[in-house]
Amino acid sequence: MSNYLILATIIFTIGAAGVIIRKNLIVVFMSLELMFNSANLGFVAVSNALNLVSGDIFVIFVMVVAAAEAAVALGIAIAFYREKGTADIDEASELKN
Amino acid sequence: MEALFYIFSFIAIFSALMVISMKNPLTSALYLILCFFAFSGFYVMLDMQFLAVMQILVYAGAIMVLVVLVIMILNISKIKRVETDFHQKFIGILISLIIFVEIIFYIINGSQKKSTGIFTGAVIKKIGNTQIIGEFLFTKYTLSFEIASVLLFVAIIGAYIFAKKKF
Amino acid sequence: MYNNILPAVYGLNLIEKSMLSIIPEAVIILFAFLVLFLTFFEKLAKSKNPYYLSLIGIGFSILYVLMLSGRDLNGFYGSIVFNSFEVFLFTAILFSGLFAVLVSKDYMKNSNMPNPEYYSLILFGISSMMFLVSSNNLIMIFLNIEFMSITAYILTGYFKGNKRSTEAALKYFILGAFASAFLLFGAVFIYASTGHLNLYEIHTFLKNIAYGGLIKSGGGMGINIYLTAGLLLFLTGFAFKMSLFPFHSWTPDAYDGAPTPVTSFMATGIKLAAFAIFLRVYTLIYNFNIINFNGILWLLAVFSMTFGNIAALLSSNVKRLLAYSSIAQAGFILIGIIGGGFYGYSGTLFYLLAYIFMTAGAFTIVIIFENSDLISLDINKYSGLGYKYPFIAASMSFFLLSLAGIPMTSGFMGKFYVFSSAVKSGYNWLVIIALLNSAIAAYYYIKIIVKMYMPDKEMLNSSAVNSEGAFGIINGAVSDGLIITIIICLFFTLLMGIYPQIFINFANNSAASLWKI
Amino acid sequence: MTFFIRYLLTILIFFPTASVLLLLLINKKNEGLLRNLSTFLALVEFILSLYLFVYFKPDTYKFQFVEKFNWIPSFGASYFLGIDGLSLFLILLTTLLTFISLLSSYKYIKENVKEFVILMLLLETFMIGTFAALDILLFYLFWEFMLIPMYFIIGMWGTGRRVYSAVKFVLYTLSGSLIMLFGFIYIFMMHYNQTGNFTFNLLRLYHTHIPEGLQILLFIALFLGFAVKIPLFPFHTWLPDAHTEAPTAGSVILAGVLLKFGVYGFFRFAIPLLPRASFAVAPYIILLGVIGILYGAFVSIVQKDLKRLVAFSSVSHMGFIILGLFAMSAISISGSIIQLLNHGITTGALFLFVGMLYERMHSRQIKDFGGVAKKAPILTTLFLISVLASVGLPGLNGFIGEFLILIGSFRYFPVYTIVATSGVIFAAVYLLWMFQRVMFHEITNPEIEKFEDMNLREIFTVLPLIILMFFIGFYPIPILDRIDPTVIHFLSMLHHYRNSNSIIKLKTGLSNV
Amino acid sequence: MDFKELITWLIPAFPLAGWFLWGLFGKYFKGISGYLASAFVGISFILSVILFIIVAYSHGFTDTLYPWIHAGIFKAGVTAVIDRLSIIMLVMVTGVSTLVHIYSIGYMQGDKGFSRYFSFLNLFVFSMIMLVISDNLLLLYVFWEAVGFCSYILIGFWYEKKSASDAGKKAFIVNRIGDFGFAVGIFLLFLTTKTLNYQAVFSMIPSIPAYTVTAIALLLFAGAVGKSAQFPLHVWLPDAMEGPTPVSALIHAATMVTAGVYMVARFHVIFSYSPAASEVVLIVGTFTAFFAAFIALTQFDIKRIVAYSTLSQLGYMFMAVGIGSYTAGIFHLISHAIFKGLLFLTAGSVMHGLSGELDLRKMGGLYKKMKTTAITFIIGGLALSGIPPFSGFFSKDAILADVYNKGFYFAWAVGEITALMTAFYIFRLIFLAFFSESKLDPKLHVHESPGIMTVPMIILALVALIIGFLGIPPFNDSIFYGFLHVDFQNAHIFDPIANNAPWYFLSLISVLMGLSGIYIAYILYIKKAVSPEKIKSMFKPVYLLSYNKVYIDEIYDFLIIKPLLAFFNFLWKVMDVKIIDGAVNGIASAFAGFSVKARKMQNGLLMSYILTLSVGVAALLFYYFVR
Repeated sequence: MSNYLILATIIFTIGAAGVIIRKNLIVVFMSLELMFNSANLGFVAVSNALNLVSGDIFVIFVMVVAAAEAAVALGIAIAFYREKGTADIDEASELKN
Repeated sequence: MEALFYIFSFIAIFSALMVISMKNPLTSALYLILCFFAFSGFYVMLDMQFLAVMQILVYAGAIMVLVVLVIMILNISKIKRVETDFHQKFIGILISLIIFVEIIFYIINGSQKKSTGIFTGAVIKKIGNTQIIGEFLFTKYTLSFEIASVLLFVAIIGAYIFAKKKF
Repeated sequence: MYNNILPAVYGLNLIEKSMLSIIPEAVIILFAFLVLFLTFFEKLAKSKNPYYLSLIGIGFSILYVLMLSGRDLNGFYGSIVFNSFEVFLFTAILFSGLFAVLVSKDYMKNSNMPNPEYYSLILFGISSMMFLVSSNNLIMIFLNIEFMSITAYILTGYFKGNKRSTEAALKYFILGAFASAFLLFGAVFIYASTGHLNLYEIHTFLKNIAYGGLIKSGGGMGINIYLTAGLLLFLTGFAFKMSLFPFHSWTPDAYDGAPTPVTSFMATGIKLAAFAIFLRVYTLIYNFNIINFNGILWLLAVFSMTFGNIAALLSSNVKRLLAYSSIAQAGFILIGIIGGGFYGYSGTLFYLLAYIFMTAGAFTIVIIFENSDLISLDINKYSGLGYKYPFIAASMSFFLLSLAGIPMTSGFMGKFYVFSSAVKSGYNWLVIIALLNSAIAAYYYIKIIVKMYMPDKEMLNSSAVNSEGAFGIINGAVSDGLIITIIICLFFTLLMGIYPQIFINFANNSAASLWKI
Repeated sequence: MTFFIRYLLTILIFFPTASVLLLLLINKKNEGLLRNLSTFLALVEFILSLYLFVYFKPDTYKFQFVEKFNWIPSFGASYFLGIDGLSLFLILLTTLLTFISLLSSYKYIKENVKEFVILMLLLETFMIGTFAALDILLFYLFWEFMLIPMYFIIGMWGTGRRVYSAVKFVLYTLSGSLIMLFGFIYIFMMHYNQTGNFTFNLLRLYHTHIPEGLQILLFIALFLGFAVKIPLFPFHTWLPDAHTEAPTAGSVILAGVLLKFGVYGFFRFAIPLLPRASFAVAPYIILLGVIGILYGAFVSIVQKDLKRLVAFSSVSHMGFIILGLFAMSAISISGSIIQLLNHGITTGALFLFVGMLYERMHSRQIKDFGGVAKKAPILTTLFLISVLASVGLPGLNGFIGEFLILIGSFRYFPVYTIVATSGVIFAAVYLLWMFQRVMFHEITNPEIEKFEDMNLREIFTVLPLIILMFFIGFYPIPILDRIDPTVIHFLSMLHHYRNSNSIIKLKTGLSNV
Repeated sequence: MDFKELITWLIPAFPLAGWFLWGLFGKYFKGISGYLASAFVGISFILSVILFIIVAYSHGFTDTLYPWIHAGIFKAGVTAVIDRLSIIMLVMVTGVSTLVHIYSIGYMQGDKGFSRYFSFLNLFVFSMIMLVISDNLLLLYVFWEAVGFCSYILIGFWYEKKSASDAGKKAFIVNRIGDFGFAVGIFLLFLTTKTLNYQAVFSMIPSIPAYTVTAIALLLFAGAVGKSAQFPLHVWLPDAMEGPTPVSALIHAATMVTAGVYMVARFHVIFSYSPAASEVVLIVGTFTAFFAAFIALTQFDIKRIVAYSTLSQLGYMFMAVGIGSYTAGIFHLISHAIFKGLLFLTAGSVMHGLSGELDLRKMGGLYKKMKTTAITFIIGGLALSGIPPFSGFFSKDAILADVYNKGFYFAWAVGEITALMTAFYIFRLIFLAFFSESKLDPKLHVHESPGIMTVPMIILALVALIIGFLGIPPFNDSIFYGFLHVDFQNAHIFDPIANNAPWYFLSLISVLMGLSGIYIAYILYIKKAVSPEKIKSMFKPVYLLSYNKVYIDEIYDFLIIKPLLAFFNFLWKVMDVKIIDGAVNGIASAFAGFSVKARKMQNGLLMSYILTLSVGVAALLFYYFVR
């Protein structure tokens, strides 16, 4: 099972790195999805190893949340694009100090 | 099984890396779908076929379609600036690596709880994983389920508000 | 065979108890839908109906909370609880929501957005917070945090066509989701080490380990390390919601960009809910680990206070200033949790309640000044307002003094409470640092008072204050809702400052129920 | 009547607050009424406070007019009031000075009269409350909130760099008192750990056992709070700014009452709560006090601004008081208490006169004056009396206090006392020099030709103070009689700590920490 | 309260009432206030005389008016001691005061501060009376300072004159320096005896270690040095002549400045138990006597010459009390009060006649124009020079004889030389002002003073003529000695009589000294046998030294005042503003700097926010390793 956890950690970190280094809003969002998915993998692996199912239930709710976030995120992306004409998150720098 | 795990792992890691390194978001999206497929492979290996299906349906199917759609609508592939901020990339990767090493340290040093549950592979196979999930979902986690539905509803309102041009 | 697993121990009248335990939330959600329903009828939607409907909903909810107070319920197989702790926090959250609704009417009208969706979102937000506070398992916690956050993202970006608002939503969303991912990943580890999702079960499990039942419960030493990883990552998510340094970075921008009523709502409700659920998780789980989490919290508290106060020193935008101050306040509140014990938790709750009233009051006054469109958020434009709007400026001063922790205000009593709890547990340096921080904080709160009452002569001439020359309240800028909010806040801030005993009793009851497992 | 006497302190504390509520009802534009009514109410308050004096039993050290009600049982805090010989006179001073400063500001305060009188009366509530509170939390509440009205008074009606001064005043004092709060909380928790009871009752906290090393640290904490207020030597820099820029009434209250709180705090809290530490650090604090005496005098000599000069002279005078208090002899403490009153009366009067000069000339620079005596003989005479009282001329009040302080301290700290005595010389130098430059000589500034003498209101403003100067100078027995039991009791609480070899104890105490 | 006690308190009560009346209601009294004030003091004088008679035929007593201060073990009351010493002083003080008051009516006629003047003059008389009769050191100290204050306010009476107000301030501050020592002396005395009451203190003195007594005595003497303007604190007295001349006569010649001598005599128990301290008193007295006479030799301001002569004569008195001849000291005090008061009043009369002219070089030949003044002045001058039968002869001679007899030959020699110088300078003054050819401004209308001024002068001159006879028969057999000696019985006699030189021998030397001084002056200024200019150029450095008052003021200014002022400025402008306040403001601006930095973290870029968050996560996870 720790194999799965290590794999999940790898994917999670890749996702985190994606969020940190990428500037395209959509790619950042996709990296976030990667992070959520790695957590899902962890849950499934753990509940499998412990012979439980509550982890699997958790995964389902994560999926729901991911879907909801996708909706909001893409809505924000569209609104943002409309105002700035780009999806570069560095453009979002009006609010500072 | 071992071999299968490593193959899927390789696919997952490779495609994840591609997601974050591809210049064109569309390519990234496609790699992400590939990654999701690898994940559903893991779920099958872990006796959760239902989740594997859900993974394909919800993620690869619904969410990624949405993403691709937005990419196409907005035509974001044309990126104004080239992302060549080496400095920031370096720090970002460094930090991620540190986090990675730290979590791995915890995983290697620690150990999980010993199995005490009753839902062994055999039990799950006997009852069927869909039924188990269903029963749990509608008994113990009813409230969560209801809240999830409200959450989705709110998200829809949100998407509608954001995407709407004007009030 | 698995049928036995669904425990029958939750009693015969499971459904009744379960339904009873969520009535306050359910009422709010119901009214949220009702408000949304108004969109179908243009006539109804355009008038003030959504506003009044929301108020009615909140009123009903408060009523139900009062009716249910004193009961000790848990429903839905232990995924939700309702006892004195919830009564306290529901009251606070509902007050926060009430203020958010009350102050929105004119603001929305002035910014041309009289939309029922807005009110329904606020109501959904309130319900999500209430659910979050009463959540008792990791799924519920995660789900409700996300629920609350998504509502907040939407509300933050509610200003259509306002670049700042959209940008704030964007930043808030990405950072929030990022933090949530950590929280979720932490949940994996907690799950892996304990095998439970229900907080009480985790608590019992850890207690058994802590008191030697190692083998029986199926654990090993290694699970502590897993648990540590899980709790640390879990803390990240909470710290983000509580806007502790270094997870604070969304706070100033989101507070700044969001519509001010929403900012007020975020600063009060979300913070309150986050602290409350953290308090519950902390008492149940964190205390039983090999890591001394108080050390981490100590650092977080010190950094938050110091950063928040220092960053606020030179801020000239009132909303940002209050945002920075809210970071600092989070640090102060955390001291109560660090102090710990019955006394400390009661202090934390007391402070939270006090914090709600003073922050909501301060933001309400910012809204009033914003509504009178002569004045922007720049504090230099506040010059001389003390002479023009004596009552409002005096109230603002009072709230700011309360935030600064000057006696006769709730802020002082709250600070005193949490600080003494920390001294009680021996965290002397923490208290000294916090006290010095209070002194720094006094500077920027007083800065606003200076602007309002002691303007430079030139500043006074250049600002629009003299143009009217009249004293009193601008027509249209102040409505009954705002005034009611201010009066409620003033009343409670003063009362908690000079006769806090009733509130202390309330908080004591509430804190006591944290141990009722 | 018995009811009235029984709850006299509460009545005194909240009468000004009630007055504020009354004044709130009056239209802002009706300035005359606001002024007259507020002054009248302050006068009533003063007369009420005289009942304290009348019904005060001079032959007991016990707290009198005690009132006690539960306030916050969870913290063991109660609404616990009571006065002894020290607080009695400080309360009388407060009510008198508030009345006088309201009377003095008829002409000085031209705008926002309503706010001004309300803040003054509010301030009075808090000042009296602070002096009467025997519960530490209650005390702290009053103590800290007192800053706020004062802050507004300086900031809104001040001159020059008023905002800077006001903010400096608040931040300086606040920083000190917050550290002090820590000390209080610590003692409170210590008492809890020893007895299992939460209490803020000062009389019970006196019995808290605190190890010596800790006492010194706690003393430092309390010291910071009180020393800033006094202000002792290196913590004084807020004072010249605040005094200088404040309106006359503000300066009078600031110098007359607010500075007293530091000494009061030492007397009531720091020393009895932490007796060992007090004896151990007394030489160092006295050193600071003596430095303050000379330093304040030296710096006053070269001041060019009248108010700043008087402000620095406060630093000097407060040094004497600290010397007397920490010498811990019955004579010197009595002297300190008398001197507390004297400083309030004298410096208050000096500020009033400086205010009158400022009202007429719109300048506080000494060089702008000269030859005022020719135009304003009454002002000159009364001002001279105040100056001489401040110099410590025998026959006026200042002498009694200074002399008792010095003669009492000489026994324990002869060298410091001798150095402090030399401060008397410098007091004469700066005050008389200032007086000469302002009042005497030929008139050089044509503005002075238009100088008006004091009018009847102004005379009545300062007359009570002048009378008191003579009264205390010639017949201080009524005051000394009433403070004597208090002082004796104060020392009897401490006497078995005196002989500990303080310096060695200090070193070991600090090394144990 | 029986009759004598009532009288005792009535004596100060009248002047006190006068002070209130003229001070508060002077406007309404106008010119009458002068007469009333004189009457009040006159009543005091009469009462004093009555009291004198009572005391002379019975014994002294003490009476407490009311308890004044008590704190801890410290107690002091408003208590009067009436014994022979104080009653003699009382009579002298009230008597001279009455005359000066009367004189002042004429002198101050038309001054717009007329009532104010009398008010303060009455206050002074009150304070002086209280000083004399007070029975404890605290009360003494109070009125010790109070007379100082009166001196301050009366010197600066014409406050428009900068020099006048400067002089007043100087007087006050220099006195304070002396009083500083006096106060410390009181502290030390209280520390050792636990009381300040005279009798209680005196009874304990023998049991106190000698060095402590010496310290106390020296500290108390410091006060006397200030008040009686002895070297080195003498600088204020010459400047004090800026005040109205009657004030100089009363305060700076007759009464206040002698308080130092009175104090030493009053505390004879303390001083007599400390030979060392008494020695210091003698040395200071002797030096000042010589030093002041030396300065007076070359001055041209008549009032200053008289003032320096006062210093010099006070020096004699201190010589007397320094060797334990308290009666001789007091006797000289009394006679000096008379003739020096007379000299000042006449000098004032000259000024009055010459419209304020004081410079000797602009006078001359006044004898013809102001006969009364001139004659009385000469009487005063003769008394000062110690020419029999004027009072100065008896009193000064008593002192010098005692000095000689107790074996202080050097001091005696200096005293004799000083006597010569005294006679010289006072007759230099007389010759230059009254006899040599007139150098007056012809436009000046010189006139004799009105009767109200001359009558007191004449009375004083008569008294100066006769009072000396109290001093016969010489030495310890005299009437005065017999009367006063009772009070000094407790004195510890430490200098046995070394010689018993016959009185006529010593008197002869003194008279010769005085006569030769007059003769030299006669030669120089009337005969003009030797030109003063020539002598001047012969002893140029010495002349300059004398003319410039030995540069004491300049030395003080350069060595003390200037450096101190610079230091004070440094304290304020550097220490206070830059260092202490600078530190405070520095902390504030440091925080402002932090604030700028902190807000830079919030740079608006999402990327950096995420980075902060991740760093936070990494740090949190790292905590486990460093735990």
